[in-house]
Amino acid sequence: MKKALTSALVAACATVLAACGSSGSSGSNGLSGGSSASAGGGATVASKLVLGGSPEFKTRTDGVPGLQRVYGVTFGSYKTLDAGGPLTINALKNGQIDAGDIFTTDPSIPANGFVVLQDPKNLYAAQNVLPLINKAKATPGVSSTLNAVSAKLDTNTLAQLDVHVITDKQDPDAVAKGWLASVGLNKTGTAAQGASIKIGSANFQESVLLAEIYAEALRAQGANITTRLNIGSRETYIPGLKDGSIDLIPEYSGVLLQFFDPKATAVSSADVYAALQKAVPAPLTVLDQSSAEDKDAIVVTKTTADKYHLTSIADLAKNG
Amino acid sequence: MIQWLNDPGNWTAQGGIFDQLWAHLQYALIALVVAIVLALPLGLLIGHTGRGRWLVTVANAVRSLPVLGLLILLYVMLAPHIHGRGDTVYLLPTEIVLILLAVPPLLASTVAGVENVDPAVRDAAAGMGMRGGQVVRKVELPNALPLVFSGLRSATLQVIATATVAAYLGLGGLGRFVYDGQASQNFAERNAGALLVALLAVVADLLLAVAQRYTVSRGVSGRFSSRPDASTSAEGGPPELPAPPATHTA
Amino acid sequence: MTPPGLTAPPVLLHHAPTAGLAVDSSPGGMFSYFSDHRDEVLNWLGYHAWLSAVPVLAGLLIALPLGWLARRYRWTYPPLVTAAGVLYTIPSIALFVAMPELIGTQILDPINVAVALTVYTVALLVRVVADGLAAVPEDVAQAATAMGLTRRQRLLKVELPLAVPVIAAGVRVAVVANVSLVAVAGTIGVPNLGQLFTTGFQLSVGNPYYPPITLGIVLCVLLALVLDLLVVGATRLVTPWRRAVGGS
Amino acid sequence: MIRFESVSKKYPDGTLAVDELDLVAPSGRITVLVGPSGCGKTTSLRMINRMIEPTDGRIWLDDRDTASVPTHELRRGIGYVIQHAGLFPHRTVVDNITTVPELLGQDKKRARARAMELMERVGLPAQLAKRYPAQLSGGQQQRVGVARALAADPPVMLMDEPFSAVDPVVRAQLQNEFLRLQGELGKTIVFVTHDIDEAIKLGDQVAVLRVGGHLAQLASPADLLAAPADTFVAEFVGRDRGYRALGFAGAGRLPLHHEHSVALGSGLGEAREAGVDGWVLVTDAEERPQGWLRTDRLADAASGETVVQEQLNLGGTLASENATLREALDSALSSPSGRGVIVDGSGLLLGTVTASEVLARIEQQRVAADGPSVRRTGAGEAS
Repeated sequence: MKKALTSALVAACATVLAACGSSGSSGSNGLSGGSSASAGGGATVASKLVLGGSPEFKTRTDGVPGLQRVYGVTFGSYKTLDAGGPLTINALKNGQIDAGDIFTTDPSIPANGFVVLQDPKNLYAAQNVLPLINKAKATPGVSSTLNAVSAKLDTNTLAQLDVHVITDKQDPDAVAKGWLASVGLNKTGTAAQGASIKIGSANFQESVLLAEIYAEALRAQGANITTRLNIGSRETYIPGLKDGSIDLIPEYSGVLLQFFDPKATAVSSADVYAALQKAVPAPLTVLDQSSAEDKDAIVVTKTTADKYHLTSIADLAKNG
Repeated sequence: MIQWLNDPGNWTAQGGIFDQLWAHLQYALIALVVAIVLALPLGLLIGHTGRGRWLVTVANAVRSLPVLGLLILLYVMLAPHIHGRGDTVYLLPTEIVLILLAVPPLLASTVAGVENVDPAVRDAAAGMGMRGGQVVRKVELPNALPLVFSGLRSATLQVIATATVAAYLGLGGLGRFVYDGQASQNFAERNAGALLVALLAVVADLLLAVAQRYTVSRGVSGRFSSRPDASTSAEGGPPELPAPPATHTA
Repeated sequence: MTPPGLTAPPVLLHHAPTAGLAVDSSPGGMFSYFSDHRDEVLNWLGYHAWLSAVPVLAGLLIALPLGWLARRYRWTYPPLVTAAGVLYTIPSIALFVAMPELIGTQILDPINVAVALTVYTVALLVRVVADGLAAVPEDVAQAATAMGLTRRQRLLKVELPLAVPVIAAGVRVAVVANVSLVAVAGTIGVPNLGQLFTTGFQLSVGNPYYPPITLGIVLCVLLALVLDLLVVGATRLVTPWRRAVGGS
Repeated sequence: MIRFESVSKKYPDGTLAVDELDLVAPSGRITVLVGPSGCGKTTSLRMINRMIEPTDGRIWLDDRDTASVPTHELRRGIGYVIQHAGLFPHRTVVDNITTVPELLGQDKKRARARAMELMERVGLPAQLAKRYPAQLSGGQQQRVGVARALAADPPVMLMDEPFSAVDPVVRAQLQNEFLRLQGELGKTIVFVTHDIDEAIKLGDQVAVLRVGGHLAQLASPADLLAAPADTFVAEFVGRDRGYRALGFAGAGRLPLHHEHSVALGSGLGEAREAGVDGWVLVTDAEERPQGWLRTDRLADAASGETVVQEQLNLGGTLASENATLREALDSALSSPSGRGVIVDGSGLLLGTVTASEVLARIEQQRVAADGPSVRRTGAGEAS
């Protein structure tokens, strides 16, 4: 019934849109460079493909310009969608785009058999999960509690927890509590007694989950916690951290470094972390980073990967 | 912001102001044309027959649907069903939302416009042997035009302001500058985008005001070139009706 | 296909309470979604109601003198109404995020949204108030003057009460529009029902996950309905003469 | 000719608006439907052009059953004038008038020429052609309404209280012009009004309807006044019936007295000389009466002053030589001198008559008349 209705709706509206001609393509952001699709045998694989990602990926140093600079890869066009969210993933799945900027822990990658292209030249910096906190709130007790969480968190675990939240639609708070219990971090203590902390999260589910993990761990240690989840993107919540609307938010080392220092070149986990500690402006600071990483990756469907024999980003620059 | 607007590159670039202005206009025009095609005949029919007024109530109830929720719901519903290149999967939800926004003011004002036609005028039209269609075309529509225009103008305002959300779903339009500017911390770009939307809406409203001036009979609008024996002017010109207020939804 | 660095087999998580159970992703799942997230959703609903209602009241208080001005000094009508029209066309998402720069508030302060919505309400109601006052029959106003009412008395005792139905119609539109607008603020982290939409959106990867989205829509519509009824009720209270003749 | 054949209109809620109405509106004549509100007069009128469909009975237009003609075709052949004229606000006067010819597909140029001719006929200046209805006075709008109904030269006209929305002065003017126009055109007219005076003034025959759509009486205006069929009609026709009935009886040749008159500009002394019982009639140079001058208070002849317009008493009305009894009596009663002035067709003074002389004539006619049937105005002497 629902399906039939939907199909009817699609059919009816498609007719209308067909009548409206070219408007269908007006939203796409056009070719991103002049080197694509040169005549003859010179066309690269990338020039035949559409890349999709967040608005900022189009201009970010390690985004479209980075692909060109490091790998000589220029896609046929760039479609502005979202930061590894439902728009990008659905677009990749349904063929609106051929490649997407998606985060490595995303459960939809294994679920759809997407292929993550290798990044041999380390275009993408390390993205270790870590707490970004207002220095004044980072008491020894709070820091030790959060550092304990980071010590237990690894990439595999994070990916698994994402599956519970995103695929199984479990409540992030429940998933957080469950995991803390499974690693013994739910034991009540007094380390953060007296601390009053407002925890925020970005508007994607992994960030919400991480915020809940921090929140529950701190609650167990006696802190008074309030949460402000789903606060848009970095451009909104970093000012929020600075003006005291929130005190703590889960972050990713590489992208945070880029945010504070757009010219940063550090790539390895340790280098990024070291640079980040210097780059974070007052009154903020970062605590210990976890080994859990969730980094940008250029992801294609299995069909595309097979068709063009793609395993690495570099393969996109080949003629195909 | 002025600086950003003064940079010619921001206007002519691929995906620049000209492109996005055109895209924005297209989204708005598609929605308005579809809404007019739906609402105008329906409104004339309801006003003419006096039947089906509940449809106006339903249309007004549609106004209480949250635009963002509806947009997301429609996208999520449609996404698994639309495959392949192209923007249909983003355009459909956007246009449906915009059409749903435009129909209620158009429908309500058209019905009100027809209902406001002096019953004596309608009676005279029928009494002179006009058929139903002729009464609608030759009498009711011309006299309802001022209110139809007021509905169209408020619909246009809303649609242009709301077409900004197209960018939320990855489409173009002036909303692109608002979202991209926000995402890349380019506040000049963001504010310029917002200003451009407002400007576009104002210009569109002006154009409609001009169109209204040339399509509405002076006998209805009351703009007479020479003020005749005002003392004897019987009913003192057509009644002035407050325009139905617009709704802002995005 | 696992991303590089992801090699270990899935960890067995002992706690996973509902693992393996099918999740109800259909629109009807909103009921269980509601009971699972009751406190959070009610909290959002409360914020949403506050953000929808307060700006309308504030906006009305500002629009009344402005509308009166536009009516009293006719030359101010075109500039006031045009200015209001321009304000009205500023995309809300832009206005919400630009507010801290304009009024110096904190970025996540709900006040930003409240002020922005007040601006929209004023923009909407200035014209309505002016037109409502203009719609008061001339003979009634003249009769009031002839009876010796001062200009202020005439405004407060005759014109304003008679303009209530027109103004109320505008307020109803403003309230309903605000309910929809507040949800947009959900995307910038201000607590309200819009959070349900973004959450549902984020969870609709691959397949739609309807419950939060439909719940959000249903609650928004219900809220709009309740606030609308409140306006209607208040209007009836202050216009007893209209009830007397059975008008609604 | 329009013929109602036991026509009824019953509404779904059970109200009977018109009940078994039988009525004939003869060709070339004005039939007035009159009655209190709710008597079904407008319903009856609107059933003729099927703006309302009868639930029972038939209405014949000459030898055609109106039910057998498509409504729009039927209506295009019937002129229709309503209370507030119902002019199309968005069309100019001339475009309003050419509406039906346009519907009938007539040549546009010819239709406009005819419209201009009609405007003149109904007393509208040609420069109003490009005006919009909102720029016209109520009386002008009503004239346009009449012109519009006449545009396609329909043999039949339906008029629903066409003059009731204008002020009494304009109404009287419109009524007179309407009668003049009808004298030229000879249409078959059904006219609805709630004003019995208007009915009596305009109707060749008057149908009085009572609430519930019953025909109470169908008669000529004079008969209606002289012999109301029942108390309802009597009450509806109202007071002053006897006096108003005089309006339908010619006064005949009245015994006129010669009246000494003075012209404007004559010396006051001369005027004083000519005065009889303190009053003298003043005329213009052509002997057209201008008013009465009181002579018993005039200054000396020696003053050298002359008779001027401002001094005149204008109270008296004039009656023409073939006036009705009502006009003749009014002339005498309204004259300050008690002498009613009678003029000829071009307004020249013929003589005067007193009220008692008119009353004597009334008495004389009453005795001579064989029953109450008094013929209509203008039909000559009844004695």
